[in-house]
Amino acid sequence: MIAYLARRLIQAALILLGVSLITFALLYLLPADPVRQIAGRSATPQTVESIRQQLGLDQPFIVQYWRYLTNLLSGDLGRSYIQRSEVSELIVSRLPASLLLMVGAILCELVIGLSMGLIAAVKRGTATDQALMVGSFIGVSAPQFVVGLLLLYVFAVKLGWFPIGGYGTWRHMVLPSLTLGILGAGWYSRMMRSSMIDVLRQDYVRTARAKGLAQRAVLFGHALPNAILPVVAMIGIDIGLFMGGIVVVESVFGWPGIGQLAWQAIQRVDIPIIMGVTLVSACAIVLGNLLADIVAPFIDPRIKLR
Amino acid sequence: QETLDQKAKQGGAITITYKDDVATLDPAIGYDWQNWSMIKSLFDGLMDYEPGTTKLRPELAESYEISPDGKTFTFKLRKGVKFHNGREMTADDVKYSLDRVTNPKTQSPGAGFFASINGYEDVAGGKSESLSGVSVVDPSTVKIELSRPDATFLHVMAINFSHVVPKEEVEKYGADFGKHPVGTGAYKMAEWTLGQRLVFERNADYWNKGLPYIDKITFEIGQEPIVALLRLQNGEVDVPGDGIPPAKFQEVMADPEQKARVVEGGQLQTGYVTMNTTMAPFDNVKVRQAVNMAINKDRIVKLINNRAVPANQPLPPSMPGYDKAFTGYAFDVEKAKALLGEAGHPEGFETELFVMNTDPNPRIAQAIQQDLAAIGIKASIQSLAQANVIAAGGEKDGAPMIWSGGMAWIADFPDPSNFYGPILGCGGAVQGGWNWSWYCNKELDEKAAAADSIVDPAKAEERAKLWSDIYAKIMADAPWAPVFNEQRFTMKSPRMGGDDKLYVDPVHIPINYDYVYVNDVQ
Amino acid sequence: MTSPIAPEIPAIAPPARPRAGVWSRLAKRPLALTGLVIIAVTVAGALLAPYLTGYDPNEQLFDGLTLEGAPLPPSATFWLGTDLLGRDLLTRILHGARTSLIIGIVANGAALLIGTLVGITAGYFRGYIGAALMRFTDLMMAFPALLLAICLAAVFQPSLWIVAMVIALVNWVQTARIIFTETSSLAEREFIDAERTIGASTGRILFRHILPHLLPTIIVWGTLGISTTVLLEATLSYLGIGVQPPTASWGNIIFENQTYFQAAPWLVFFPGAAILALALAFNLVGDALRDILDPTQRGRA
Amino acid sequence: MSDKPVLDVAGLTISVRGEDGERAVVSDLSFALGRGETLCIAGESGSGKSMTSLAIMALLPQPAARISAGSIRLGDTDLIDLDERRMRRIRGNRIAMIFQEPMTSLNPVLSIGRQLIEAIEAHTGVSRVQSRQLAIEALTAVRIPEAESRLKQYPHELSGGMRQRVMIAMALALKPDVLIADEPTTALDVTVQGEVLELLRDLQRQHGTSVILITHDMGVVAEMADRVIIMRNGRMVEQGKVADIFERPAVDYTRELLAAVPRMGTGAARQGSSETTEDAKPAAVAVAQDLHVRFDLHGGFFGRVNRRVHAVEGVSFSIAPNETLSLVGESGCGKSTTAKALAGLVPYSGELAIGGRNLSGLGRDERKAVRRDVQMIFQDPYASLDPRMRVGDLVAEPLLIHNIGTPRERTERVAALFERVGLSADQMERYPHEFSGGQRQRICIARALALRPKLIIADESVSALDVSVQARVLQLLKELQREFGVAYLFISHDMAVVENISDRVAVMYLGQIVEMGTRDQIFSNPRHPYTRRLIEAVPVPDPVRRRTRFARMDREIPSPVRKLGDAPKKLVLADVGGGHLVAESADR
Ligand SMILES: Nc1ncnc2c1ncn2[C@@H]1O[C@H](COP(=O)(O)OP(=O)(O)OP(=O)(O)O)[C@@H](O)[C@H]1O
Ligand SMILES: Nc1ncnc2c1ncn2[C@@H]1O[C@H](COP(=O)(O)OP(=O)(O)OP(=O)(O)O)[C@@H](O)[C@H]1O
Ligand SMILES: [Mg+2]
Ligand SMILES: [Mg+2]
Repeated sequence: MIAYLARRLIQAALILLGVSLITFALLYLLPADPVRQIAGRSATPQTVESIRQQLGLDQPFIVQYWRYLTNLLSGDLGRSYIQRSEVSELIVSRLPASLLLMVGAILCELVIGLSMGLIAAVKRGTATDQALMVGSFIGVSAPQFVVGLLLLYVFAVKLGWFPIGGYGTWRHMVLPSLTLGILGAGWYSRMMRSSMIDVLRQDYVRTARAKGLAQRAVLFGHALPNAILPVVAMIGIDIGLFMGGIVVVESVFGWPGIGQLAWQAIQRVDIPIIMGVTLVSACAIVLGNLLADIVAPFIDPRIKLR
Repeated sequence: QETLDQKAKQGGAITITYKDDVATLDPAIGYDWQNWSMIKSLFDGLMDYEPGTTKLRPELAESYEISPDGKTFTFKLRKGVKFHNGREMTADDVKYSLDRVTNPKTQSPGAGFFASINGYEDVAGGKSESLSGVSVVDPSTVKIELSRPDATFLHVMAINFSHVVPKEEVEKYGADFGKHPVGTGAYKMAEWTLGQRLVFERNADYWNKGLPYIDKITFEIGQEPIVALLRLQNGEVDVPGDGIPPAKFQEVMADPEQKARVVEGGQLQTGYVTMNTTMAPFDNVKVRQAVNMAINKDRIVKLINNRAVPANQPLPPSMPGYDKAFTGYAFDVEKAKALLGEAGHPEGFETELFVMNTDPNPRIAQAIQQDLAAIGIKASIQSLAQANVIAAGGEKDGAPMIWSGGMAWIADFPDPSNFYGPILGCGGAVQGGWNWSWYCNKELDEKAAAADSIVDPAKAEERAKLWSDIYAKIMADAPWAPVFNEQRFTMKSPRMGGDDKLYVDPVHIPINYDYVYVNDVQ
Repeated sequence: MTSPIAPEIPAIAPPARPRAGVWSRLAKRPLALTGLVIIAVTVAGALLAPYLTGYDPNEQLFDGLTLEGAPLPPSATFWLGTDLLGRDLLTRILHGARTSLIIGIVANGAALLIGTLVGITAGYFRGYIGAALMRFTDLMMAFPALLLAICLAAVFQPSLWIVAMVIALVNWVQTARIIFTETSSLAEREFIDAERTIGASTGRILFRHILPHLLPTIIVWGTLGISTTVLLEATLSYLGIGVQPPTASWGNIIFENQTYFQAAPWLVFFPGAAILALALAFNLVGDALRDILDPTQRGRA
Repeated sequence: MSDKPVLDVAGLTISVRGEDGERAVVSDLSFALGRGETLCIAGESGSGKSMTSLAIMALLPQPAARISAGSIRLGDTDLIDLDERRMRRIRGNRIAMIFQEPMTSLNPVLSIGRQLIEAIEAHTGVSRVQSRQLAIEALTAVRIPEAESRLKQYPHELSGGMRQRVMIAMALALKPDVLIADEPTTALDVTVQGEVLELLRDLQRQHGTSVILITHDMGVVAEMADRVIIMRNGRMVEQGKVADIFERPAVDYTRELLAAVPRMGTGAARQGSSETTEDAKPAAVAVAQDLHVRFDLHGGFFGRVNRRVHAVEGVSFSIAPNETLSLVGESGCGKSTTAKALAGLVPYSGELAIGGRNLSGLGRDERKAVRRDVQMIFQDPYASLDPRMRVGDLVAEPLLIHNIGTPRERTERVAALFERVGLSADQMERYPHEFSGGQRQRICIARALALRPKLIIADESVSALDVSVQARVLQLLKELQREFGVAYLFISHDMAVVENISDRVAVMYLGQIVEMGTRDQIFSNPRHPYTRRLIEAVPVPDPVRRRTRFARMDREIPSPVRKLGDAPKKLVLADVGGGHLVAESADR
């Protein structure tokens, strides 16, 4: 186990190194000149050059990258070109919110998606099944901005059950998590349905019923743990997909997460922030996948870590 | 001293929302419309404008004198002005602040504004740490010597970059001063939770007694404008900082109760299309003129729900030097076609129109595209993120046409010269510069310099006339096609009080925090 | 060795029972038929768009807006209403179908293809090839798609095909991972061993025996991918890579107008419904196809 | 025995819905089961035995199958009318069932403790601690050693025999009135089978449980049954006391069935060719010399190899053309692994040669050519056929791969092969799941024959078949050998079958051969104690010679998993005359 972890962590580090190199190179090739943006409209060429030197942007690519890496090891992600704050500070201040949202969204996805998939599988071929599957497609196809605003309008403005955006209590979390969750639930319900249909055909499900277990115990105690395995692998993948959705949802709900930071940075080509957010999200993705792999043997004892 | 609003009440707290993060609050660095007026409330400069107007008045300076040659400015400082840390502000602070903003290490985007001060070249070139032209006469007197007469210099002393900062705090926080701003302003920073909220607190020691009225201003960050409006309607927000979202504009204006709370005003802004004068076929003035005639400005204004007025010259109407009599190029498709024919393009040509990707800019670009198509110009649209458009504009053959919306040009200060230098003068027509039409007319550069050397306030009329002429000449060469001047619409909650002009203050966006108040205290 | 065809066993004429075609079996299922009809209508709409309505998709009609500049709701003149520039929405949706079909089918299909190839290879070859492919997949997964898109946009002249390529490049990763997991368990099945003992080549095992078993997964991912890629295309064209205004696509009609969904709901609803219908149609056909191609599911309707 | 039957089935008809409408798979079946009685249901594959038991449990596959007529009464309750909730209380509690496949009937992701305890909790009001205690008792009752610590184990950590015992423990924990056991021992080797049967008997004695035992093994029937029902095509063809059925079968089908039962000592009829090979010694088809197969197990701190499965340890044998060598031995002793090494499916060390060509170091094309000469029929016919291919295509595939004939010729040849193995050519269009177990096995055989190989490896290929089909398949194999001179490596745990078909027999134990010789040498003169035990454990299909107790293993099967560097001691085989090799073992 420890050896496995050590090996996977080394691999993860290599992957992160690869991501950082590629990202850095791509950003290096990008036509927008950060120095010009910093220097402003009225700067003289002299000022521009002096700023370029201060930031080390006159150095060759390898030197710049090497400097970035060495700084990175001491936890220094550089300073935002636009906001002028430490990138690490910006990320640290926003990361908890995003992680929280991610947890909330994953919970929503799992609860909604899995139960939809489960019901559809059990009622396979019926109208309920078809309705649920159409539902899952609506979830996947509906633009998140619209879903978010609709939820906000109905549940926060009209009904007043939840606050209109913001961050702080669990009540703030419900609607954004739900908005993200509806999309993911579409995917999970389809996966769950097909894996559940497969499991329900298995002999051990029949055995469980032969013991006289209640339907609930059969479904949740016996079928679910078997059907859930592909779903766990999916959670690892999910984290990557989140970065897309989180931008919209965070801005609709005023959620102070990393998605908004990333989006603003992309719009303004704020390279240090883009680099930082990329690395952090790559970390999350790599760790998410690692976690999925580590959890798998606990769900299915036949799986060995190798 | 200030004449206070009799109806104003002291106290209360308001909430303002923004979508984007607030960048640094360091006055030497902050340079977007969002932190611009926040910095103005935290810091003060030697000069300022009367609230809601573009009229200059002294602020930290009690009075000033301009030498007859217009090259020496002597400011007498107000006494008893204290920084938020309790220390009294002196002339040394003023010099320090100017030295700092021009020092390349500060990486200020505003350093170029101070280019007329003696010794600027040395500081900018790293040869000196101190501007030789700025001298402390006594603790309350500062003398500034210029290398050339500069009529805009008093405006420069009013822009944020010249605001006064305390040396000890700057050194204490270093590069993080922008996160821990300490100034002499009406408000001081109470809390800054990154990505979530900023809280300003009334500066009880403010030198301008009786101001500000409001005790606490909370800026909530990261809020979609539509949601901000919903919250305003719900009574949770007092002013949506990003304004009324286009999607909701008509709904709001259709409701008399809400409409009553919307304040409309002019803005020092012009939306225009640049044409790259170094790129064929836009190197032909007839083509540029044809484009000017082809654009149906009325329709574009209608597209954005009449939130603007059609423009025919670079300067906005509220700017000194705006020529009311100037008619520009009237919308005339036939004439435009004829001009194209004369220029050797009877069948038109293909080109590209760059535009920033946020609503309504791509829509406006499409309207322009259709208008151009009517005279045979097939412009394909490149709708990109702001930074990419700016980058394309800064390359000599990067962008044949750019629609300026969303990126530029809100004036830094209300002076006609501000619309010339970097965006129409030769100095801006360099790689990475902001003169996207690459228009460089040496003769006009000289005229502009001449106009700016008319320092005498009494000759302001004359100077404005000179500028009008310059812009008329520019329009003859037509590097731009001015399209409209945006109007500002600020919405406020019912409890907000104060003169309407405070809500459309030309230099404070969205509102002038120092003078507004709330009605519902005691 | 004796002659290739063993003479000891007398040749027997095999029964001449024709296999029921997939198409005719699809046509027997009402749901699948509905799906096929929707797809056919969409394709026809896309191809015949110029002849179906009297409008030009990019023409900003003078009477397409109110005096205040508001778009018009559906009416007899504009069946699905007009957009914010006063263009006929129906015409734009019909023309937009071209873009969206290319993205939803070609780009999504390419992503599916790459993902399947990578996943199946990595899952079957456990050694260095498999490990290297999976690590590469992990790398791609950890790499932000949007950034890649922006950089590609900077390098290439943005066009529909670039978007399609970018979408394929970023979307194959998830498929690859799922297919990898399934393939590695399939590779352990006994019938694969049985194929090896008869000397089946690796290619044959992968594509004739393992691939058909992955079909349900591929169908799930492929059909769900349609809506996500069509919407992703809108995000990309927003960032300047891909179709640029005024070219319509279902995704960017929604994207441009989503803030107006209360003021002008038709601008979001109709293109949204189009995406949904297309995705659902493919799903219906896919589901039916899966049942038809899976012999153990015979007899279910 | 009380007069009133515990379970009374009357006029039971079960129909399934298929593409071509509804058809009855069980028609008008009636029987009664007395208290403490053992009723055996025997009959050919697909005759509706499993369907009947599932109907009693109300677990018929949904929505395809349903009961269309008849009644099932448990005491006074008619089970057919019960709703799902009331039925649930009966399942497991009053009627319990052991399913046909022990390998797949336990939930792989739940510990066996959890699976046992939950069954107890579902029906008794006792606390968790008590249920746990009951579960331990149940495990002890089925003689699983160290029951308490086993609760934490997962199914895959147990051997097949143990898993079946867990299933039985689960069924018996609640002391049901009726126990239905559907082929409980088919998948087990003889020694374990003996133990399981013994256990059923024990428990029946203690609790007076009535048992319905479904089996195709007439030996088991003779050993266990009080009464027997013979089924065919969904109908009961005969019913009676076990002695009557065996001695005076009334219908032809029963007689056929009994005649088909392979009996020990009847193999003598088969002679001839094998004897001549002794002196003629033509070039061997396959030779194994000191074959080793080891699987590395990773573990410990750094994921290094720290243990090895010594699956095959120095096995040597050779198979002559036209000869059948049988490999016997208990589960896990390395039979399949030896076969797989020969088929090129696992890496090995040592020497393997097919048709004089050494298997190691072959190029791509040569390897393909060798593949032509060796074909394998797998243990599980269903698992070894790609379920998504038509069987016709599956059988044609080897021809296609080796580029033999035109498509038309191939189809013709496949059709011919189908005829040859007793299937009809129009079944070529069907899919594997549309066949019964026996038919599937014949498809596998047809596939193996398509290339006319020199050697066919048959791994437990007849174990899952009912006796009549089994007999037909064995007959087919023999005919093919006579016609084409194929050699067989025949792997089986059924000693009667082995005796029937082999020329020579090798007995494996823990990866090594402990005894090898001609069939007569092994069966009439078994020298090694392990061989003797294997032979003794075979149930005799004659109720008169029923044994009261089986010899029970005194200890668990030793594990082939060993620490690195701790290779097992190599056994030395000594010739005791006429090529009869026996390991010199001190410990047995
Ligand atoms: N799910 C199903 N759908 C349709 N037909 C089925 C299904 N399950 C079984 N059958 C059919 O029902 C008949 C009886 O099957 P059953 O399983 O009872 O046979 P069996 O006597 O137990 O045979 P075996 O000895 O092979 O287990 C067979 O013809 C089989 O093809
Ligand atoms: N891939 C593998 N990895 C590790 N161990 C294995 C592997 N395959 C087989 N073994 C082990 O090798 C030993 C021999 O297995 P094998 O399948 O040859 O037994 P068998 O004699 O065929 O038994 P059965 O009668 O149950 O089929 C067993 O202990 C088994 O657990
Ligand atoms: Mg059965
Ligand atoms: Mg085996």
